Amino acid sequence: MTFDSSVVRRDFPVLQRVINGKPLVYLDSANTSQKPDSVITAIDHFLRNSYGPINRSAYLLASEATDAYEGARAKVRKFINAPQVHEIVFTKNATEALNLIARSWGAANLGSGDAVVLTHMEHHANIVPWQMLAAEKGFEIRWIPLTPDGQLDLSDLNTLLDGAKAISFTAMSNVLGTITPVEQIVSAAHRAGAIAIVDACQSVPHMPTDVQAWDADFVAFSSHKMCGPSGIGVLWGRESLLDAMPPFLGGGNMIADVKLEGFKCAELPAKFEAGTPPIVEAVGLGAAVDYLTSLGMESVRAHEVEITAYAMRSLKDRYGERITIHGPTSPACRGATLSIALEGVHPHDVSQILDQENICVRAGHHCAKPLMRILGVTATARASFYLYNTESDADILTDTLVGAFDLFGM
Amino acid sequence: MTFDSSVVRRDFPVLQRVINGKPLVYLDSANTSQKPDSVITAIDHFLRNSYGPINRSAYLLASEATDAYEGARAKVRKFINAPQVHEIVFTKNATEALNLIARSWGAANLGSGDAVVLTHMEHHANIVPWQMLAAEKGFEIRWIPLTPDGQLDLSDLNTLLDGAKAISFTAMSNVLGTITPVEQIVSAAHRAGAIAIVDACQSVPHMPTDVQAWDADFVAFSSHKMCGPSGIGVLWGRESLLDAMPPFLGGGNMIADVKLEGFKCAELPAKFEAGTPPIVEAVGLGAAVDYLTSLGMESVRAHEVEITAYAMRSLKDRYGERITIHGPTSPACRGATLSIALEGVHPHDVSQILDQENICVRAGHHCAKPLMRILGVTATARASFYLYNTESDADILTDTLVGAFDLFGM
Amino acid sequence: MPGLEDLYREIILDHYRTPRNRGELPPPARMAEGHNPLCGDEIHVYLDVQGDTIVDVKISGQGCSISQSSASMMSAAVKGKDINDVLALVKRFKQMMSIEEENADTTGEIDTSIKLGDLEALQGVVKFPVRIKCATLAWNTLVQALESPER
Amino acid sequence: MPGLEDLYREIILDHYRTPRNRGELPPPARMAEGHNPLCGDEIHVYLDVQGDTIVDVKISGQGCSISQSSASMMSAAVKGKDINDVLALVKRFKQMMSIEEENADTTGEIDTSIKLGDLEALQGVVKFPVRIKCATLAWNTLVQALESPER
Ligand SMILES: Cc1ncc(COP(=O)(O)O)c(C=O)c1O
Ligand SMILES: Cc1ncc(COP(=O)(O)O)c(C=O)c1O
Repeated sequence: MTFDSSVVRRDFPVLQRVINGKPLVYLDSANTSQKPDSVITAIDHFLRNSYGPINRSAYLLASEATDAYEGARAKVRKFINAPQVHEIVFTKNATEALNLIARSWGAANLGSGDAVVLTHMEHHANIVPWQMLAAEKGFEIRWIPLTPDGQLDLSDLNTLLDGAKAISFTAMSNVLGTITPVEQIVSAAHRAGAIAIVDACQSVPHMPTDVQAWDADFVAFSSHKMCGPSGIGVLWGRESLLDAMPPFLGGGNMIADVKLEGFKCAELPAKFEAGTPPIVEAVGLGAAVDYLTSLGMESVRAHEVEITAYAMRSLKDRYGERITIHGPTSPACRGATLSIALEGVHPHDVSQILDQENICVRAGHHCAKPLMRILGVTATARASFYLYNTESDADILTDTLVGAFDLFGM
Repeated sequence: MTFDSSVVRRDFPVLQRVINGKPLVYLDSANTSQKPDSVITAIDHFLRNSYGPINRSAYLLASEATDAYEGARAKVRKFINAPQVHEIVFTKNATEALNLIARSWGAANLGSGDAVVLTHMEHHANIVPWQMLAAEKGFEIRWIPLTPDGQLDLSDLNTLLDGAKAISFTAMSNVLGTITPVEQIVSAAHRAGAIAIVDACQSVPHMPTDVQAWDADFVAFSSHKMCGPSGIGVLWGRESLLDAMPPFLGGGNMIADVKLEGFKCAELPAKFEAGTPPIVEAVGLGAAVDYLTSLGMESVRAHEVEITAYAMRSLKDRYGERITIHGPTSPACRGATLSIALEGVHPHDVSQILDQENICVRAGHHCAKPLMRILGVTATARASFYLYNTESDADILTDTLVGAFDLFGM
Repeated sequence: MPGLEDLYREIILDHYRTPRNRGELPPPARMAEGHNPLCGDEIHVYLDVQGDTIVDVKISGQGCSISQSSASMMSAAVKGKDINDVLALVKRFKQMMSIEEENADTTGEIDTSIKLGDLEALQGVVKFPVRIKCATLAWNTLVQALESPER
Repeated sequence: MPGLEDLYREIILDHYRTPRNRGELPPPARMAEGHNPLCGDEIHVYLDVQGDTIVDVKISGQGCSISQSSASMMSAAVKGKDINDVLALVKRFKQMMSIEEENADTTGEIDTSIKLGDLEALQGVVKFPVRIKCATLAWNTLVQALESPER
């Protein structure tokens, strides 16, 4: 059912790059993914042939551009199985989508005495907007803690949800790879009368998504992590919630009328898309959705489970206790993101040594400082695999780490 | 001193497109501009060779991408003669930049009893954010009216500024083409103790910009109107103001530290760039700045004065009183944006008829409904010229309008 | 102008130049305002409804040839008619404009035997998708006016 | 590992493995905390200053080999030294790291006669621009500590 990643790899121009005679081993897709030729070509072709405004002007270029932009929206709707196309709002990234929810839904619904539930494994994008709003509105932020193997500890979930108006949580940790039980958490939230917001940045690119099966209320993700261009993100929200929310940014396109005395909002999705949107970027995202769909998200997931299992096994076989892989041990309940700790070697030095062999991993806090504190580290070296990574990539990673132990081994 | 626009035109792939045997006459650049080959190629090349995250990870791709992204910031600084590179904040468009000012500077500085001064010719992007904030904070919005020939009527400027904390105004009207006296208004504002915010969306693409000569406090504009890609805009602000302002969107990159109890902001410009920024788009914008710089902004302006004079004269010679061109009559005090009214023909029908000859003009309210009401119309047909428009484009426009009079003439 | 004959039929231009039933009706006549936010077109529909009959109709507002002529033809087509017949006509007209109704199942069959008369001239608009909203603006506003109480 | 000899000199690895002056000083010793927000490195510098002399210095915190060894070498280089000599050394070190000081005019000449000793081993870092911030973290924190009051 899965595909041959060495064939898929050929679709990605950057990955053909050779530096100092060595291939590029790109293991930073949890950060941002590379783009296939079909996405790059779609962008290029659109800019050379059909670029125009998307306000349904009467002329041909404008209607071609409008169709391309709205066509991308329709593709995204289908990709995540959202009920309605006008529930798909294009933002600049997932961070803006999460801020939009906090600023618009949150500011209208949260006050002192209220509570919002987050988890200890959230990305800063799903923490800071709530902290900013809480400082203003005076509601409480409650935290779901972690189990020792990096899962959410849901034993007190109902207590945490008691009296909460919203829970906002990641579907997959960008540090630990943990896949969280989205449906279980959403249904607990709904039983408690809270809405459920899913940060799907790490899950949408890597596995099938069905927002209706999740029964979520809002879902946010970014194009650049799913083979699409930078500069565009997605917010999906339930129509009834989006309709009731005040606008977020004000300006052109989001209005039905403007007078000196005040304005009237446009209908969805325009209401939340103020100003000239990321037109070219939507076209690129649409092409990325097509690309992923052609491979099949079930296959993408299957490939990632395989390569994760392979990489984890190779690392453990080779280095045993001298290496720690944070998070769940079973590849079946995690994504292809491996945060590794080498005994006696700092993550920054690990990534420096890997860079010598053109292996791209990220060393740092991965925008999850609260989680770092809980793990008791200031940083991890994170190798994250995607559909274009092969067993050979994993082998090069495993082999090259020897150099780090050689240099720093005490 | 000016260039040959028929040569410049060849740099733009879309403009080579022929539909039904007819060339494309793109006269909607005030809405969004077309992109030269150098910009499209820069984007393509970056995506194929150097795409990566811009967080200064240790590996080569990441540092190439970071250099490209920060290099674009440096180019933009130079292009508008901003004092410092960290005063340049990349946003998703000018609309976000204006919302950022209102939401961050405005929310921290404006309350009931305060006033903000706008003008009757503002774009919705410079009206609605202030209306939204005023509804919350209770300050007053005051309006600078227009003279009959579409200039700002500054006779009561000092009275309007009396007690105001800010004035926010366009450097060039996107409907009338009016160039406003930025320096005069800024200095009046400063004398009154107000800050001055310039919506430079329509001026930056079309004439030299020097924010220090303006002595402005904030300046906002968009890449897509200046030969760059969609998905990125620019906010320039004085360091002292930006430093004192609270953050706007919360998330990754904009923090120095995050704990469960709260966060600390990063330094400028990261403080205002939450989440993964428009990386590819910045590279494209950098290439657009290079392109414009190579032509010379003085030359761009000179070309536009020439073609505006030519088009206005041709239209008047041919149609006399049957055609009205809104706004200033002298090409020297206006941009190349002509909002025209044909006796007895609705703008929407004008643009439909022009579309038959592949002439792209926009019919509508141009996101300036208050201005439309003052002009006493619901819409105008707007032909806007840019560096790639030739006298032949103006001729085709003039000739084709005959058809509108033939069909609808009473 | 070649290519535009389908859009700008003579009868459309006639209604644009000489709009029928132009004006306003004083209260208590029903009234609704329609806007096309993209192009700024505005239409006000006034209805004097007695029992089940639209006794009088007036149209005001500004807009392009398509929206104005559609409004004029609409006013001529509904004046003096029974509300139920008018609602059936609205449905038939929107079908011609290839507008799919949401909840099509629940709103029942479209009566294709209804004669459109002059209105058929607007069929050409379908080839210009951007203009469909112009053609349907008056009709949506009519339905709103029918649903409004007397003033 | 080929290519990395310039970065990871033996003396750097030695300071990383056996850091000098590791620990804390109790109040009233001065203290400052330095952060590298990109990689999460943290350094705390404690100073016991008597008159113009840094009588004692201690370092705590976590970080990569470059930041930790730079901190260790720095502590060895400043312990027992006059503050003015230390400030001159900071300037000289930053120059080696190719950091341009803002307001370079007003801060006076850099004394290139100052001997860097072991610290010269860090010169190779300049070829790895991402790591320059690691090497300078301890030094910036030192300056902060000098500017802090006693606790
Ligand atoms: C889990 C998670 N949430 C949110 C984000 C923020 O996404 P973006 O930076 O594209 O806004 C990221 C990626 O950085 C992420 O991994
Ligand atoms: C004068 C003016 N201000 C603001 C804007 C908004 O720019 P954007 O849509 O790129 O955010 C525009 C363009 O639409 C404009 O012409």
